Amino acid sequence: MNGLTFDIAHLLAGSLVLISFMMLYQDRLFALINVFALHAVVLALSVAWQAYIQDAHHLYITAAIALVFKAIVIPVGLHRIIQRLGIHRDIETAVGIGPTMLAGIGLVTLSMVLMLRVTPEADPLAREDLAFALSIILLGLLVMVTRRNAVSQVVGFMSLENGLVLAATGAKGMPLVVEISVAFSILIAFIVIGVFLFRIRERFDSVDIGALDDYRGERR
Amino acid sequence: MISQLAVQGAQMLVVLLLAPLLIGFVRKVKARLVRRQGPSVIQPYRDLVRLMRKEVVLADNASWLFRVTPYLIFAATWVAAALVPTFATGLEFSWTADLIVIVALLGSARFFQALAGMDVGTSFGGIGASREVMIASLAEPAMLLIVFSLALVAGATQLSTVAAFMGSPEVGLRVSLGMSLIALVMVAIAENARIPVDNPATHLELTMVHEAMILEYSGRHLAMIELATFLKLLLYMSLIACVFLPWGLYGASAGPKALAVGAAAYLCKLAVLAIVLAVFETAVAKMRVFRVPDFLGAALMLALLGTLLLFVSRSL
Amino acid sequence: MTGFSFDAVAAILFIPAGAAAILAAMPNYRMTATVNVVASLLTLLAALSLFVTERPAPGQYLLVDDLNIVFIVLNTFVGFTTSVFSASYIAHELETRRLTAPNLRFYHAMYQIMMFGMNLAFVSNNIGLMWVAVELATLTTVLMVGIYRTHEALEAAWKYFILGSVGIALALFGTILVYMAAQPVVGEGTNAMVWSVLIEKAAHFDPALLSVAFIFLLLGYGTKVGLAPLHAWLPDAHAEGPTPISAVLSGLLLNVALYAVLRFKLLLAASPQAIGPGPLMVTMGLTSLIFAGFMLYRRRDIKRLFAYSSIEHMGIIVFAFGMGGPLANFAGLLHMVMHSLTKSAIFFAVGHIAQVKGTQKISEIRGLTESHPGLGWALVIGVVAIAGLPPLGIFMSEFLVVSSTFARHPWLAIPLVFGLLIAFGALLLRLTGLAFGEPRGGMAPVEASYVPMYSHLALVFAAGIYLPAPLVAWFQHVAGILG
Amino acid sequence: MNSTVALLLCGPAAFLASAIMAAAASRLAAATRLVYGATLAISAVLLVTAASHLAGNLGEASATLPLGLPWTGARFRLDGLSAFFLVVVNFGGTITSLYGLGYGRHESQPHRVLPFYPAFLAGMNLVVLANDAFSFLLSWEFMSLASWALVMAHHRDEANRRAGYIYLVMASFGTMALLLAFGLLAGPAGTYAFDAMRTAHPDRFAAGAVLVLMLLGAGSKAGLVPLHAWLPLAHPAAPSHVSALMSGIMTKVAIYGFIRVVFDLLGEPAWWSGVAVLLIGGVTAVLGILHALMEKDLKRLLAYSTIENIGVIFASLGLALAFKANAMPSAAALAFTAALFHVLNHSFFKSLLFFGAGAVLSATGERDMEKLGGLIHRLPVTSFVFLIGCVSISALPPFNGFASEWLVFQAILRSPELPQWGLKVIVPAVGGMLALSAALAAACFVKTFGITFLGRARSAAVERAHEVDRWSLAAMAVLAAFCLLAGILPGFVIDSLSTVTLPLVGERMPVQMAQPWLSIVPIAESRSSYNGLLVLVFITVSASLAAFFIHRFASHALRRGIAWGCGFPDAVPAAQYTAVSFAQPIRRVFGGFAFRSRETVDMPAPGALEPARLKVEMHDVAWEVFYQPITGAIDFATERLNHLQFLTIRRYLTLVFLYLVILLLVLALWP
Repeated sequence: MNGLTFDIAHLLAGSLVLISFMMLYQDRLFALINVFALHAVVLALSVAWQAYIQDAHHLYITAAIALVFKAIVIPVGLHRIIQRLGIHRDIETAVGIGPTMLAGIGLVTLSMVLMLRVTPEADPLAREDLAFALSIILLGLLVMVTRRNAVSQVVGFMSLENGLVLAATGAKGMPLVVEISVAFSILIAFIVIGVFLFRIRERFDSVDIGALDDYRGERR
Repeated sequence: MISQLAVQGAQMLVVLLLAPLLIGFVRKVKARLVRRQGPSVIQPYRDLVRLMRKEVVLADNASWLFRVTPYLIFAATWVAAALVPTFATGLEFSWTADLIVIVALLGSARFFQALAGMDVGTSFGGIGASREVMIASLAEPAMLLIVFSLALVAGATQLSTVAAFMGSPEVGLRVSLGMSLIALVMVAIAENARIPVDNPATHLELTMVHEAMILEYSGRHLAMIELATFLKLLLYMSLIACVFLPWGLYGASAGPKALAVGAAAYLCKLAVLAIVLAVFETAVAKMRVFRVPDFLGAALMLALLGTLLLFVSRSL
Repeated sequence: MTGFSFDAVAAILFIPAGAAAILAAMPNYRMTATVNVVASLLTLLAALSLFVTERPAPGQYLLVDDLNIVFIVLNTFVGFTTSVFSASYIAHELETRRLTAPNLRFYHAMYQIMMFGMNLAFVSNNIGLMWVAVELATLTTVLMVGIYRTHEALEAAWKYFILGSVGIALALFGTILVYMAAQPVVGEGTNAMVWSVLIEKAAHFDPALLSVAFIFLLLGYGTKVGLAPLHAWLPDAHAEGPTPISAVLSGLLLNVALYAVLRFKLLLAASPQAIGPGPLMVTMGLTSLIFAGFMLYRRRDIKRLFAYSSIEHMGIIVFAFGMGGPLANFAGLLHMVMHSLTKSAIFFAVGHIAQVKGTQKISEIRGLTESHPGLGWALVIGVVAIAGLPPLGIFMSEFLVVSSTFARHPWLAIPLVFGLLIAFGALLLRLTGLAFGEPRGGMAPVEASYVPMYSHLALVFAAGIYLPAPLVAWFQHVAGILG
Repeated sequence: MNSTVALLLCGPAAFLASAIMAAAASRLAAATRLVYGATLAISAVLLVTAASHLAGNLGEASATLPLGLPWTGARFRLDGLSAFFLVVVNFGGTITSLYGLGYGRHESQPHRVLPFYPAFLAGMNLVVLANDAFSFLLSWEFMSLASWALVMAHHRDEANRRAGYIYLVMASFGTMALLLAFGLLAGPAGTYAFDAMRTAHPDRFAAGAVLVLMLLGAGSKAGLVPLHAWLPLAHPAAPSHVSALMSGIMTKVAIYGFIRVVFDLLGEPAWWSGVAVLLIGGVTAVLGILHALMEKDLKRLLAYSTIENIGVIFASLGLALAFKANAMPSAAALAFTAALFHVLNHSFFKSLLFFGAGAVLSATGERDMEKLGGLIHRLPVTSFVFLIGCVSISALPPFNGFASEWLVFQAILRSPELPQWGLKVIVPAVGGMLALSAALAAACFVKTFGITFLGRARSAAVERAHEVDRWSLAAMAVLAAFCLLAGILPGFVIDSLSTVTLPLVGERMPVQMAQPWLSIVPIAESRSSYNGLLVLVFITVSASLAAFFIHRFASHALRRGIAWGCGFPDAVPAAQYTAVSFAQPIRRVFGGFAFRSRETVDMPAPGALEPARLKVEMHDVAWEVFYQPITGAIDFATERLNHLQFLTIRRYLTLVFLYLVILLLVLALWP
């Protein structure tokens, strides 16, 4: 392959990681969602690019899904929810921004270290892609565990899933990619609906566990 | 064979007849030591006969066990006493029981005596029995340890063999034997309910041990028990005599002349031991019941030390 | 792939799928339970026919080998007995109005879909397909756990759902990594996901990629196996869902995930430079065993108690497979089968007990052997079996695991034995309270379906005394495959 | 498939069949008679078979069934050792079934006893026959399980439930220890057949580990201190005839397990192994009987005295080990024979005593000695046989307990020939311990019989008591007879034990039946000899002589009167000595170190009316030192870990996340 394609792919993947960091940095919900929308757009671009260089046309579908569903539908929906629940003012990080960023940097290094152990015979593009994907996934998890708010945890999960799609599309000729991305979109839809249905404000836990224990007899 | 049977029989009669005399002698000496005239030496015989003549007063709820016990005690003690070499070793039936068995026979006598003490259901019987078994629970192991050390020296628990060995010159002087002797004496004092462990003459209930157990006995039953206690004293004295003063002991098969010598020697030993006992008893005072464990514990430790020192002294 | 054999494989997939469709569309909800039972029975028969028919050659998507036949037969069998139990259980739930007719239709349809998913997971030769199947089964169970719509049920389902989704994601990433590792060697396309192809060429795969992949797969599927500390969804899901589902979860779904882990363990073992999967599995197994053992003590909810005991036993099984070697693998397989049978039997009993006593609180259930001898003694036998006492099957597997471990790595056997004893003490403590003493709680006679639980217990008992030679040969062969 | 073994294997099968039958028919009225009749017949047949094999010295026979562990099969083997223990087990089974025929009728819930009783017997038989690790452990644990069910028979009583729980947990602990031991013996290849283990000699470390594990495993079942805690709880909780089986027989099965592994499978022992077993045995004996002395519950007292006897047996087994390790086969044979002899004796008199306790229980409904007393008037026969049991267990001549203890002492007296100084010194010390425990045992059973049967009735229940049924009396009478027989004919037992000792320690005791007058001479007549028969004869003769003399010459007058109470007329029965007060002097002597006991008296001021009070506080040291810390630790751990049940989903996710990161880190640092 020529350098350019590689560089573009590299650039897009790298910018995804960057955007993940931006997510870590956001502590307002609206901002977070907007950043995520950006994340989704860049993902769509990178997928489309992969589709182009691998001329695997089914990947365009994935790109489209990413663009339409993740960059537009979900963010809008989440905006709605936030207004409904009236939590748009919340500052909802469980851990301070600084430590989170440090942790994020640590995670990225970790994933780099892991992936660079991979023997160079493997397709270099795949290698880089994997390194970035792994960092995105870990950062997504980090978002999930450092945020109190259900919505932002959904966002974290979605960014994690973006990392998966990135990895999947980066893997040349991997079957089922489209199906998987569809499946995941449905999964996320479920989660969002769940958040909406159960009026989950603070955490995923619909109420304080303690209240349940009496029923369960698990109270000590 | 016949002669040996005769010797055995003679031994049984001798111990039976000698036991009250021994007690009488001890009492006499004690009386003299405190400048009293004292009853005559044969007073114990008279007591026994009088007891025989008296009627038995039996507590209301005394059971059959209470009435059988005196005979059992007497029988067990008598058999035990008959198996200890007195004036001759190697008796016909000496192999029936070794030293351990003799100890155990006395143990069973005590077992039944304690039971009889509890049968009537008065608190005195209880006191006596519980104190008796407490004393026994220390005295018996001490006795067995003494047996151990003797057996480890002589390589046998068979009294005749032990006596023969102790008579032989190769024994020499051993620390552990001395310890065993002291322990044996202490055990003997405790077993026979002598001062300082118990006072055979007391009738103040709270100080009694042996007397409390037999408080309910009267008449012929009491006679049996008394005789048994006399026998027991004799037994221990002859035991000490035959193990630690094994001079003038001949095999049962030896001629009548030798036996006569043996008998004479035996009487002298008894007399000596009786006097020692009397002197000791007049010299010391009775101790509190709960000091007794210390006394016997000392005996136990001595016996154990004796056993352990054996290896040292042998290796010397 | 032609011939009857294909039909057998297809049957165990299509019968549940078709039944699900029928059940979903069925107007008469009273019939649904029966249809469910019939469908499960047919599936079981189809699975059994796998023994007699010759195997299809491994295709791109489907594979039948000695390893998964064991799982399939166990799966369909327990699926069938559970459907029988669920019929009587659900009838009672209808009386007590905890479930309604539409619920019922939904429930049975979901049941069949779940069976379909699990069977598919077993027969799939394609790691991507296997992933899809496992997730399908998981999501259906999520919906079933929440079926009561009570606050707690929804909360449990939600927890299950979220943790499960994360697990899904991790597993998928692992799968992708495996593909990436395979792709340079096998070439692009589906082939790089076909397990039977992968296992041949695994030696040439990139070890580093494989190692990372295995960690993600172990965590992803391990979440479903319920290994500590990934177990969090399991106790609540068991406690809040309908008891037949608890039985299926413990008895089957955990096995599905375990099966996936085993497949990838083989893959990893085939590549010498990659990290050994053994130590990881041993560690996770021991952690789960001891952790669950301690957690058992303070449980107040009877179903949650046995859920934790499932975690404990999954720990033992994973430990055994992690140890590897013919003896330990044999023990692991045996233990897995025995655990499925016993645990589902226990849940059958517990379901009826909870229904008749009207509570799941352990403290409110006493003296079952007095009030309901049938259920009480079933519970006693079940717990005695699960606690690893002879003459029941689990004793044999624990005997093999412990003794073989001690002979090879004594320092590993100590924590193992420790965990076993801890768990034993807890289970017995609870059993003593539940089964003995002054009866407490509802005394009404119960119309229970004793056949499923006692048939399971009978099997477990028989296995503890006598394993038929062909079965043993089969297991030894499979143990050999597992290396 | 040898025919004898086949017959012996039919026994357990028949037991299990009758267990199933019992489960089916347990609510019938006739079920009790049916079941106990069946077990009686079966175990009688087994007893005869095993006894003939033992007496006939028929060597070994083995069989393999296609059961159990697939590639090993269920192997069974009958040799001298297992034959002897089969005799013990099935004699116990026979006599207990006989007793049960009568006693079983008092059972309130027969359906909780009848099915498990035959299963229990089957388990014990199978343990003794098993010839591979799996069958052994399976039968072993099955035995525990069946006995657990029997302990839980009266499950409405909280104490029984607790006892059952502790029992099964300890049993499982023991099984785990045995499992580890067998794992070592089997080696990585997993050769679980005993024959294979016998040939493969483990290295020194492994052998030591196996010995320790056996002490833990078999010891916890047999009741070695400090693993005894379950025993005094569980044995009394079961119905009395089952208590007799558990205490008299099951502990012996545990000893069988120990002998089988340590003497048979393990090969040549190291001398220090003897030391370990000796010391544990001695300590167990002393502590067990001290506990028994402090006890006032009749059945618990008996259970504790079981611990003492187990200690004696283990001590003499340790002696045998020491001699065997030093290639002194004749001495080893002496010690080993003594141990086995005591096994037999203890099974006799402990069953007898538990039967007696059961009789008392069914007659008065009381187990608490403080509420009994004076039963000798109410239960004449029971009290007589119980007395015989007490005399035998107190090791008094001419009964059987003394014979075996005498042999133990004779074995101890051969210690000077041992080369190691440690042993030279320790053996006599342990001998002292055994002597002490024997004396204490005598004291303990004076108390037992005196408080329970003698004196005056302490409760109304005693007044209403009546002699128990014929079956029970018959069973007890037979046992009493055997206690005496084994006491006066020890030579016979010793000779029939030769087939057991010869293969295990490589030597046998000299033939005894050839001795004149049936006396026993373990080493040489000049050294030591004992003749129970003659002792009995002498005592009888001299006692009857005395009686004859008295009745011939002394007065026959006899008057009944009230007992002397310091001038107080008829003191209330409560004024009698109680079990506790009887033990008080001994408690003062030994309680300090054995129980950390403390006495406090609060004496009211002179003239004050309230009574003076004596408070005694005692501690079960073993329990406090070994068990409470463990339970405390478990409680602490559960308390801490339990918080993990109540985390929020975010925290759970954090757990997953951290775990993932840690694993990835490990991988990153992987070489």
